[in-house]
Amino acid sequence: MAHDPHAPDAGEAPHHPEEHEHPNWGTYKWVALWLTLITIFEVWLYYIPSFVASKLFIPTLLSMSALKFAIVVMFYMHLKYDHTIFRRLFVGPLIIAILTLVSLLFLFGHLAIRIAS
Amino acid sequence: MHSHHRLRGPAIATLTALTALTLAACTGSAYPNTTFAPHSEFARAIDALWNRLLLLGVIVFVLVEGILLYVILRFRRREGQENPAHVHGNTTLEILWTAIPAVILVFIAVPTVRTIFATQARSTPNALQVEVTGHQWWWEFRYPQYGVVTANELYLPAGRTVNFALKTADVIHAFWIPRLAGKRDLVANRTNYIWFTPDSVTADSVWNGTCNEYCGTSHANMRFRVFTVQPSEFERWAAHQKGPAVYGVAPPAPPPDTGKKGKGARAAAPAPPPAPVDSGFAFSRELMPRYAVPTTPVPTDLSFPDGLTGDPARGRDIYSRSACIGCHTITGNPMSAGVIGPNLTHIASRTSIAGALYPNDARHLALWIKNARKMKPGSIMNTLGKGEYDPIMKLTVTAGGLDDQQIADIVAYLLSLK
Amino acid sequence: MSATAQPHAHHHYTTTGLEHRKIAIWAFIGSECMLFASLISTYLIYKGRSVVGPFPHESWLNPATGQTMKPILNIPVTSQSTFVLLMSSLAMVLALAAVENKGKPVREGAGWWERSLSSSKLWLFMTALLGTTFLGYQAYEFTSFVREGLTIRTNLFGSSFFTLTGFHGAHVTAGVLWLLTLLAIDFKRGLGPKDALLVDIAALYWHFVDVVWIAIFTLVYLIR
Amino acid sequence: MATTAPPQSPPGAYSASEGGIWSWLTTVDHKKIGQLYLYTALAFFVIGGIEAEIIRWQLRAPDQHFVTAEQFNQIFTMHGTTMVFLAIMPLSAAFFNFLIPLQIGARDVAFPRLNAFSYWVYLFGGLWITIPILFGKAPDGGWFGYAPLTTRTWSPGVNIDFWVTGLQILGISSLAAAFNFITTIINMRAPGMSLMRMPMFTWMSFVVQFLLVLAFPVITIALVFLLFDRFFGTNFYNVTAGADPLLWQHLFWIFGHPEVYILVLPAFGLVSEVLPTYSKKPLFGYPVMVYSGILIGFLGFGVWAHHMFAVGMGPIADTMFALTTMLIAIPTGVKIFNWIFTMWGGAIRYTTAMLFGMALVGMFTIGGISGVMHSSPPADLQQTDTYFIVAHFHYVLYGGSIMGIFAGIYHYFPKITGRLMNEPLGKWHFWLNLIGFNLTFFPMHFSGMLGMPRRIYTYGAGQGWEGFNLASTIGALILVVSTSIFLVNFFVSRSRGPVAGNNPWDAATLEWSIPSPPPEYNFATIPTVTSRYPLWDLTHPERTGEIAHSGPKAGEVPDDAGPMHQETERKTAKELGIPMPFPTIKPLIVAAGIVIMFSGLIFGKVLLFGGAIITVVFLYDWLTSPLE
Ligand code: HEA
Ligand code: HEA
Ligand code: CUA
Ligand SMILES: [Cu+2]
Repeated sequence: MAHDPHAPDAGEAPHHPEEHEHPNWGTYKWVALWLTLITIFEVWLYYIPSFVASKLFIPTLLSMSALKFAIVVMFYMHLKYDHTIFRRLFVGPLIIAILTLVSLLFLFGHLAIRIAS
Repeated sequence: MHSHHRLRGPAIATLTALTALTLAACTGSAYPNTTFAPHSEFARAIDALWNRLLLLGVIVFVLVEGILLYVILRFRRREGQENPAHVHGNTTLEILWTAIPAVILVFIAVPTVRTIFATQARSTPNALQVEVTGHQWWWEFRYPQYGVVTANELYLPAGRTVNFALKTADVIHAFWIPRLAGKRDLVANRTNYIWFTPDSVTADSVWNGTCNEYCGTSHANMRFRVFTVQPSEFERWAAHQKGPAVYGVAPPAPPPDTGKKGKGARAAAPAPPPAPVDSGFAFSRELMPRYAVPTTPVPTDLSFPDGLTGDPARGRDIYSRSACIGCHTITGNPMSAGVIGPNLTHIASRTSIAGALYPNDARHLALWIKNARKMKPGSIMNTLGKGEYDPIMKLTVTAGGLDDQQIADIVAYLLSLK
Repeated sequence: MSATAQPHAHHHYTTTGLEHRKIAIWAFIGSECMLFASLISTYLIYKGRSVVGPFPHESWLNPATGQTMKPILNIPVTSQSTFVLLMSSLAMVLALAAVENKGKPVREGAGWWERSLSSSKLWLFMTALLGTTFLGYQAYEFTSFVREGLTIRTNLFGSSFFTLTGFHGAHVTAGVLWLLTLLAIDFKRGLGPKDALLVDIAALYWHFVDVVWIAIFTLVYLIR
Repeated sequence: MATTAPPQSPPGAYSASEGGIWSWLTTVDHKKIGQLYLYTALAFFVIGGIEAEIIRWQLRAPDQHFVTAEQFNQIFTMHGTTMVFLAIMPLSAAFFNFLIPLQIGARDVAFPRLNAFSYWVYLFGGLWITIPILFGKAPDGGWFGYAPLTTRTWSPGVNIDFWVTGLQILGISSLAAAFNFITTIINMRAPGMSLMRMPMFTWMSFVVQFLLVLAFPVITIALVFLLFDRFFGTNFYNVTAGADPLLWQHLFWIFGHPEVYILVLPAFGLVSEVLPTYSKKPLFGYPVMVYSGILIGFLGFGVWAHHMFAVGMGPIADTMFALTTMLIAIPTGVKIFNWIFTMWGGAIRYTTAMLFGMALVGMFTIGGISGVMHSSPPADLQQTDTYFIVAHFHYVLYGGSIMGIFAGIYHYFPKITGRLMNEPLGKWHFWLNLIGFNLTFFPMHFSGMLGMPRRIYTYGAGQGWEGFNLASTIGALILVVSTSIFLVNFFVSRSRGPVAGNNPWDAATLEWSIPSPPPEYNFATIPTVTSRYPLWDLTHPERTGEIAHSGPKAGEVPDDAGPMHQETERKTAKELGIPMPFPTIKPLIVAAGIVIMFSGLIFGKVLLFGGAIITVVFLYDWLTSPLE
């Protein structure tokens, strides 16, 4: 990386971008392994009819998907190591996107709130 | 300070004008479609909410504009004044003007939420059911409890709750009778509901209704009429509308059953009874207030010879052989079972045609049949008059077209359908 | 973005000390979140609303033949393509690491694997290759769906499925082209630490496309 | 013209003669691009205004036939589309371009060529969507194009095709610009210019860029669906295939509501520059102004369905969206009060810019109050799709955005052109504008609540709407007069106004510390900022005494920076050794290629592929050629 000696924004806590080296093969291989294992586990669950029918199926799959998502973003995209500004640029929109998606599903009746009537 | 007067003049004038207008708006007379003179519990609930909104809105308005004007006038720069106070903020004040609006909003939110749930609750089970179907650009009304199908004119018994089921045949429309209720959209693949109870005192009243969601070329021309009548009158009206067309002569030569089964065909299976004499109840045209009489001018490039009279029997024949039957139903005329256009079974009992755009009389009917697309831009009904230019097909109607005499005959037939 | 552009960009003073283009790519990725959220929402909203088959997870009646047909999604095949795309991300980080460490001596006595880790060309190529493989899987999937009677016009499922996965596929395609450009530059003049930004932004884009697929795989393929 | 100063040219004024038209076509200078935006957007504002006048002339009385139904529907659709996408957004963009780099002490934007590209895409896209009206084929689905009316089944003509493709093209422009400004603001601030020292216009623009970046992808997708439906036979809005027409509405308004804040926040920013300057006081409650802007932007993503209270979402959704909508009144109110208290105790100069700024505060409040009236769903059932709504949104759009933009134009005209606008004419413009505006739009509150639907090309007599419509039409005619005065003032002052000097208004921010118009490099020496009002630190230290001052830390300062100062000398970039980006025609060609590509959807595959090839080839060429 092109290391720039200048400190960041005056209003923010001093933090040196790219100070941390990016991780290397030692980390990456574990990340890849985990991603593979989770994916295999997900697909395996898909083939267990009783589990698919259970209430746990969707939450389990969603959380595993989210986990994979987070792993890639943190390690492969280095968000864990990079400048906070990148984290804000990504996480802010991501939150709005997820909230929008969830509200839309509510509005179209795929997730239902029932109020005793 | 001369500037005071410069600014105060218009402000006072505006306020005076405002007050005058507000007062005028509250009486329904000059403003037949006003939302400020509600005539159902639903419209009243909204009006109550509105009054609260208006009151709080005016308070905020007066407060904000008052301080603003004061500041503008008071702190005008005076000669040599270079250094006003240099405040950068004031936490107490800022908390104050966060908190006060929040409190005002609570006073809006609470009745709002109450009204939402009250007005969207389920309607009473014995309500009058009306199915409304929006079409480009007219309204179809069905009364499933009475077996009545009609178009563009709605009869409601005063004092009885009516529950509308709203659907559309094509694009989105919105159903609105400003004096009686808020509006609701008609959306494909959904059924929306709206219900209210027209006040008993409204018997023998007429209300205007409109389509409020932009729905294409003639959105402006998608109006309708609502008659609130005595319950007994309503029953008579419904009983009559349910029956076949009054011009109930047996068809000249019953067609061989080709397998086309329309509603009309079934109704006509046994030869229709001779025309009943009682023409039921229909809202008297003499009682029609001015605002319920259409004023739409006819297109200048369209005319129909005055004094041409038609023969209903001949008209019936022509009608039954023409393109009309592809789109319209006349119960009692087995040939006429189309469902694309309005049901014409009792068209003569209506006061207006074409989405309450024109009065229902011989002249307007004739012009309409001659060139509906000039009468109502974009209309799905083809131009039928011989020699007429069809502005959508972009051609002049020739051979198959109807001549003026034929049109007059059809009009005579239609006007006999009381 | 190409290597010859702005050769001395990093001499510029910036407020945060970060590169413009890296900020821009993250802003772009944030924006893409909304893009894919809209696509995925639509897919989910229309799930189960199609009036005719084929359906993703339910068997359906073929009106032409009167036969009952199997659900159309092919989980085993898609699991493989998912794995391929995940591995491409691994290759991508290795490519970036190779570029960043270009010029650093490889440890004395390193094996072939360790030595291969310093080859940016190898890993750029691998990433592009895996990406292309993923696209191959997708082409296979699309054509077999069409054979089984599902096109983008068939029903709501077809429209929303092909548009969503098609948009993703288009992103992968753009990424592969981007990677190939980098590879070409690497061959032409070699990519070194000073070019790390170029590879970095391509990598961020690539991983994002991967991450979107992680969501799609679960939401579209696995969840019934 | 009443100007007395001899028409001498301020040094370095931009004129088309300098380098000729070619220099405009190839420019990558943010200030020139800003002016291109300004002139183009003003032209579109006049076009949108003429359309508005046609609407008003048709509706002056019942049962009129000045235009046909088909023409009217095209005209109101294009009026809304033009005003929103081709007038106000680009007027804001003109200010983003011209001001942001100057306000943060930068020499250009982060990606100058991308900036030029954004402008050309906007220009070509704007022409693309506007020209069909000359052939009677303009879009006619309303500015929010509700499906299924806009699908092929119900709109078989090419009208909607132009709309779908046109908006898609304009989206590219807005998105490209937004990434550019986000990067510029984050990364190109002068040393010491921390986020909480940025001028309020830059802050509000910053928020707007995020709204753009998050809102536009959603309409992009909604439009992609519509485009696929219309051209490739997909089913997204095909009701016979089971589609839900509300999908379009939700996607559109998820974009559409943030869009209205995209339209108004830049004006809020401009007014936040204007009010302190002419009150000779710092902005009241700067941090709160920042946070409220951010909050408005964030909440703006959670209220969209308040445009859909009549579609039958059910009581729970109605309640949720009502409450979120009402919440927005709070941060907006904070802004209003902070503006008022900025003036409180000040020494107010009634310049034209100030008058417009004060008018924004007063008029926007009216629109905001009617907005809160809509936010109550049952009440909205009587209001929605009537002229009451038309009144609301013109009070916020005209009374908010346009008033603010006029304030901005009068305020920044000297910086842009080096000359002052004529004040007496400005006052005429202002007063006629204020009167005409209220006369046009206030009566719409009444016609709406008295039952008049919107988007009707005609209405019957005797409905009680005649007087209000006539008043509106008269008001609209007054607006023509007042706008014409403005245009005359604007164009005459450009060449003949009195020379302005660096800082004619005694303002506080960096853009006023350099010559007017600024030299191509903006700052010969990048200033080091030590407080929120760097120029007042020099000229009126007493005004900034109370706020925190601090210099940048060691190592934060680039080599070419110096202490806060004013620049009067005007050298060329070459003399100063400042590298400037090369002018280039490529962004223009790529933009043209994109529009040609889209035109292929309507006019044939040759254009589609031709355009694609042009785009790719010149994009490659652009990316591989050095910037400076
Ligand atoms: C600049 C653009 C802009 C802005 C800023 C706003 C601001 C607001 N809008 Fe508006 N709106 C539009 C542009 C805008 N709107 C447009 C174009 C449409 C119509 C689209 C179409 O259909 O074509 C529309 C339509 C629209 C609707 C849909 C109506 C309908 O179609 O039925 C609603 C409903 O809730 C609404 C609400 C609001 C609210 C609550 C605000 C709030 O943000 C306002 C907040 C401000 C204030 C309230 C004033 C200041 C505050 C105080 C002084 C504090 C004290 C005040 C109180 C406690 C009340 N707007
Ligand atoms: C964003 C900003 C904006 C602005 C500034 C305006 C400005 C105006 N609008 Fe606009 N309007 C909208 C946005 C805007 N509008 C939108 C979004 C809609 C909804 C569309 C829809 O429903 O789809 C709408 C709809 C709308 C309607 C409702 C149409 C309908 O529902 O049928 C009406 C009706 O009166 C109207 C009127 C006006 C008028 C009179 C002005 C005036 O203020 C215009 C004043 C401007 C001028 C007068 C400039 C012209 C100058 C000249 C003509 C000078 C001539 C000189 C030379 C040529 C040298 N508008
Ligand atoms: Cu139907 Cu408008
Ligand atoms: Cu809104």
